[in-house]
Amino acid sequence: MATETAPAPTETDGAHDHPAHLEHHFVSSKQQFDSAKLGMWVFLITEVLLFSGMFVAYAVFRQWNPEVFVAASNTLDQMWGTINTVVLLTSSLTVALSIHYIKQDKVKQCVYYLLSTLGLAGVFMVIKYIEYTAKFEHGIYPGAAFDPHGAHYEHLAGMAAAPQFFSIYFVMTGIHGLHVVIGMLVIGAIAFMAWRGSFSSEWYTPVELTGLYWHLVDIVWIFLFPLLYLI
Amino acid sequence: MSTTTQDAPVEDEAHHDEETNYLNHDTGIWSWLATKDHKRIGILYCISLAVVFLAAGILALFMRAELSAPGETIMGNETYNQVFTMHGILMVFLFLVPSIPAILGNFVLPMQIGAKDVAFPKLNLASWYVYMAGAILTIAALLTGGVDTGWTFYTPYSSTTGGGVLWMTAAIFVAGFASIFTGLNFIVTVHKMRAPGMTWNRLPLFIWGIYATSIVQVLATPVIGITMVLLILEQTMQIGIFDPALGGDPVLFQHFFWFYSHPAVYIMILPAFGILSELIATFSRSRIFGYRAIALSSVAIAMLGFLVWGHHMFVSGQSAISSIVFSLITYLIGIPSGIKVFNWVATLYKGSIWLQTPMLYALSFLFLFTIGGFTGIMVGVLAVDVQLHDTYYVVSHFHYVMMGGSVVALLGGMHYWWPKITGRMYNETLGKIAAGLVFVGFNLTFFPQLVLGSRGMPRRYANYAERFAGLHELSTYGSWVLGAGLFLILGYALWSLAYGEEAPANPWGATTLEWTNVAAIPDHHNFKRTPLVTRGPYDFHLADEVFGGGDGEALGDDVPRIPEPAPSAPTEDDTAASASA
Amino acid sequence: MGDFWLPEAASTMAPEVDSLFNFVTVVSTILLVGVVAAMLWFVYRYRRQDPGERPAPVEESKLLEISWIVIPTILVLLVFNWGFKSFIKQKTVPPDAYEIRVQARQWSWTFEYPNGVTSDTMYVPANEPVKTTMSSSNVLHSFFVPAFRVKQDVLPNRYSSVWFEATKKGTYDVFCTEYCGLDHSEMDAAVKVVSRERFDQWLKESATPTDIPLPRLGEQLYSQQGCQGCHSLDGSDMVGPTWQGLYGKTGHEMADGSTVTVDENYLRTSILQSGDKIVQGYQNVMPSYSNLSEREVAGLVAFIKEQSDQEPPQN
Amino acid sequence: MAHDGPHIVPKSVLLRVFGGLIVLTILTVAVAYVPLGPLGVPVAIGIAAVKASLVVLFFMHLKYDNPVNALTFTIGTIFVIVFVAITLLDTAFRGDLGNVNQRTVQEIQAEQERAEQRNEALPADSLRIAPADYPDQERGASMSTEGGS
Ligand code: HEA
Ligand code: HEA
Ligand code: HEC
Ligand code: CUA
Ligand SMILES: [Cu+2]
Repeated sequence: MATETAPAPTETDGAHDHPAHLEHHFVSSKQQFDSAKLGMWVFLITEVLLFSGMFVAYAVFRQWNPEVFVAASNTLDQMWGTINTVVLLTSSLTVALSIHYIKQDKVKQCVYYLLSTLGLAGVFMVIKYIEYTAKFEHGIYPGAAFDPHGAHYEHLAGMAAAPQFFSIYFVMTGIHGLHVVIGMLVIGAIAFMAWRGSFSSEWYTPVELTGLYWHLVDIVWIFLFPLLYLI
Repeated sequence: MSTTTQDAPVEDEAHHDEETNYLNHDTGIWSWLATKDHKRIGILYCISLAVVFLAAGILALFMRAELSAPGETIMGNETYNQVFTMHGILMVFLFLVPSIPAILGNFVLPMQIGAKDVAFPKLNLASWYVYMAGAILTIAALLTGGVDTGWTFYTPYSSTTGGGVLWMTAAIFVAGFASIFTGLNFIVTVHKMRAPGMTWNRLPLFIWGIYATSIVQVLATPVIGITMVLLILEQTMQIGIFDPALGGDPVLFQHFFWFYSHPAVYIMILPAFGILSELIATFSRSRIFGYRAIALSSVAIAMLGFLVWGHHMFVSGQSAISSIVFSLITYLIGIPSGIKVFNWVATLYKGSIWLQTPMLYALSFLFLFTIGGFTGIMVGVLAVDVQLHDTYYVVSHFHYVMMGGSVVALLGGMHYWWPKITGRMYNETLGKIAAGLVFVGFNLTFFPQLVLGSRGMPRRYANYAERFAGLHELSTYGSWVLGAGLFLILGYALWSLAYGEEAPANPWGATTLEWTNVAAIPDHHNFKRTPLVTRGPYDFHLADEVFGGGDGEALGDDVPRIPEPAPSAPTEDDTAASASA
Repeated sequence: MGDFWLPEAASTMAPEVDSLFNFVTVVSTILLVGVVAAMLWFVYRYRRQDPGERPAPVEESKLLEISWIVIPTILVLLVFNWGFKSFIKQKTVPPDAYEIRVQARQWSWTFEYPNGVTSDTMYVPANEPVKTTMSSSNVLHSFFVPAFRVKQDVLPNRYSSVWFEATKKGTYDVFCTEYCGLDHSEMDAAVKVVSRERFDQWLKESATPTDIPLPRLGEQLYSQQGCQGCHSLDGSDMVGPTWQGLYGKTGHEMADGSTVTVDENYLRTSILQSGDKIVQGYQNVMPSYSNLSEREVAGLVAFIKEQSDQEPPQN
Repeated sequence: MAHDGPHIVPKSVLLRVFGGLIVLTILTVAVAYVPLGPLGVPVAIGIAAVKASLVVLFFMHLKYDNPVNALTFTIGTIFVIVFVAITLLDTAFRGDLGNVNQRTVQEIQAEQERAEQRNEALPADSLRIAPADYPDQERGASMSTEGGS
């Protein structure tokens, strides 16, 4: 195709200065940032589609066994669920704030908010741990090990689709929890890098991408919470 | 369009002298295993995929040998079941789904849009490693008892049978990520890395094909991932989503599986469409008829492809209303596919058609894919599919589209870009003979299967009734001819690597950037200067930098005017072609 | 043409499906020939004469492009409409159909008639709508009779059915077309279409009178329930162990290393809960026959006892 | 971005969005205690969708971002809906032509057991033990009564 070698404004061959973060195959920081961000969004929709399978399973079995799902859902602890929702929403806010600050070169605030996000994520996992153990104690396991006992749960034993509800519950929250843990590792690393001064308003792509990821984890929970705990 | 191929004088760029190219600028095994160069990653993929194709193809030959006569000929039921399962899995998940994007997409895409590399080179390399991890898990599955579920893994058979199924599902989960990485990379690359002047309407159609494919890869692959996770949990913890004995629903599994695997068939065919557009345009030197229709129909097929998965389930027990909806949308896909076929044929009209090996594959494709497509329409007809489902008619349908369509297009593409990839020509005569053998062998193998199928021969049968024997035997002979053709290709490809003639920069007189602006063997960074694009990809009448004439005349005299003829091209060339860049 | 492509047509649905099949084949062939002929003609007519040739670009024609969108659309809608109507007919069971229960298992079929007769061959009266009610005892199977143009997956834990009205007397193949493991390709049966009189007669003869001696009942069940597919009576080894000399064996080795004495109780559990004890050297593939009645099990046990001249040691 | 500096979402907007999210969370919990019948699920999902949109538009910056990113996300969401909706089209109408039973064998048998318990008072026929001994009533009859729509 046509091909001029002429003064393409994008020329990077030589002289002018090259920010350290700019990789050789990009022509500008803007191109690199936009690419990274689009890449992240594309990655996020693969995550959405990954969870979609679980939602389909949930929808199908709920449609077939509405009463069982309501009964089983009622054994989940709404209080913990609500608290966890608020915790995650707050962590979303803190991550958004950390990006807000890094864009203004306020590294300290950025680190501070990243660390609060990390803390909130930890709280979320602890609450999940409490909830899981409460279920395990009464024989509420995913799959074949399902064997409900104890006053609150006994009535589930006779319900045909109760194991399905809890299988879906554990798989959904389990995969979500896995995402939280991965998010914690990444946020920890990013906070460390920010503390070391790696980011500035010139270059904060990793912070922004981590933020996007964390918000997605939050969004998934926004749907899981009512579907599993409330209705 | 004025196009100057006038490069900066060679002396200026000492590090870019004639001898360095992407193959030799750095050597040693590690320079390959740690490469972030899209071209080298394409080659890594090419080697791995050729091995897989060879293995899966040899399994196919064994299968045909077993089926050459009724009763047990060379293997028992158990072996046969494992063989066809591995054949299907290897061919689909480990060969054809990655094939065109990972080999040719990787090699060609950045060059065609004028980029130095894909957007995320590290991710690109990671994709290959992830793919290899998937391959290793597949081997683990073989060592732990093999898999005999069919490539579709229908539950409850797959969730209760044990053996290597667990490993195999894990392998597919892992290999899926390789596919996602590639797709993600290409989407971003096409959006963000185009050279100045490379508008969406100037994208070569190969790019459009790959772009549409990438959308499908990104949207569909995660679903096979979660399906495999659920299947693994079903096997290990009996979570009861799919197994009816535990209160699950086996038909639900089929929804999950086909939500990925139907779009996956478009992952396999859309890049092939892209290759075909390149071949037809270049070898008939005419602008693609209905460029925009071909480009957009790829995207339309990609999207519609998500709405038809249930046509694999007409007799599975799904609701009739959904069967009807699925059937209707299935036909609609025939229409954008038809647009492509008709436009390609129209492109030949008043062209200048050069029957080189790649073009022979393109013409074979038109014939074979049309048969494959029409048989697809046939199995999409609700009442008729009741008769044809899970018979050899379906087997024949999908080989016509996958082998006759995608693989033939891949072969065409490999021949077309071979000079650019290796810097050497293949032997044109042998190429034509092999193309002929593949065409004849293919039809001899799979046409009888169409008849077998409509007469009621079920698929996945190690043994069959006497009355099917004649056609099966014919099909087996066909597979030998087909195999001979493919082994011939393997042979002369290796020969060409060592002894092939050196290729000129643009042996076909093509007009896309990888031919016009890149050295015979591409440089490590593809382009010496970022190209500025001023015309469409198939504007042969404007491509004076390739053919001479026009205002290209004014620009100097040391510019090649006419493409150097390929060594085996018609020889009455008038202009003395000068050495190319 | 139909004869070349399609098997014998022996049901009322068959001509309808066949004409649709033939229609699509003919239209496809015409379009295919058109496409390929145009292609070959252009390739010949516009072959390259000179390496430097550069043909002028061809103007695109809107009319042409629209026509090859509209014509295929009309064709596919036509075919859709036709196919969908036949499909509804194919799948809507007539209310007065004669019902046969079909049990599928790895890897055999059992057909059970309203009066309790079971058989491994399907007998149906000609010219009467027949409905099958099918279920599977383990994995997916699919019931396919090419000559009747019917097929339906057989699911575990859910009844599915097909119906057909056979028009020609004769014997036709039943295939299993959903992959179901090892002997999927061996999982066939015959369907015999006979006149109503012959059918009634057969039904009466095969009915199991309650006073039939137990061993004879067992013998019948041996073939009707598909045991003969896996167990021989002459000592040869098939998928399962032979029944010859089985009864009364001592020190019979199990896969887990334990040994048992083959008495009536052991045979009973082997039949009803076949997965409980696996015989050394065999796979756990035998389906559980927990749907058999007590009397039927007793019959089978008695029949197996007849195959041996030993007795288990008394203690 | 080096040029005009990145677009920054004001802190006040972030805080207001957060407030909105908390209010909606309380709302959705409250609504769960109102018996809405069949509307319960749509309402809960509706509220969740509003919350998700808030997060996507403001926290994730999509409102101010390159439209391509928004398009990407929209397409992803559409295909999730397609997946759920079309699968439900099968499962909701399973057995609509009567060639597949709407209920599982398990459900049918459970029903029969319940029916039998009701008939407990009647003397059992001691000779008939297994289901196969009831050729007409159990299988035949059940199949014709449970039939599809
Ligand atoms: C590359 C892979 C590929 C491609 C491109 C296709 C393309 C199509 N497929 Fe195929 N298909 C498979 C791979 C593929 N398929 C596989 C692997 C299976 C089996 C899986 C298994 O069970 O193991 C399968 C199975 C399969 C089935 C299920 C059969 C069954 O199991 O019973 C159906 C049913 O509708 C179907 C339909 C179609 C249709 C309508 C198209 C269309 O896209 C075709 C469109 C093309 C044309 C129609 C030709 C060109 C058009 C014209 C020349 C214009 C004129 C057209 C008209 C008038 C209509 N396919
Ligand atoms: C990409 C897809 C693909 C390809 C190319 C092929 C290729 C072939 N297939 Fe396959 N096939 C499938 C995908 C494919 N198949 C799938 C998905 C199934 C269903 C499985 C299931 O039911 O679960 C199937 C099933 C299937 C069956 C039905 C089995 C059954 O149902 O019982 C048969 C039977 O004849 C068959 C035969 C063949 C033959 C003879 C070839 C030949 O075309 C093969 C020819 C290839 C060679 C002989 C190897 C030569 C290779 C080299 C020399 C390497 C050189 C490298 C380069 C040239 C770069 N295949
Ligand atoms: C799919 C093949 C298959 C069918 C059909 C089958 N069996 Fe079996 N059978 C086996 C296999 C394999 C074994 C050995 C493994 C085991 O013990 O489960 C076995 C074991 C047995 C045993 C124990 C034998 C011993 O040596 O201890 C008995 C008794 C038996 N079957 C009875 C029957 C009866 C009665 C039927 C029919 C109503 C039947 N089987 C149908 C495969 C089959
Ligand atoms: Cu039963 Cu295949
Ligand atoms: Cu499909």
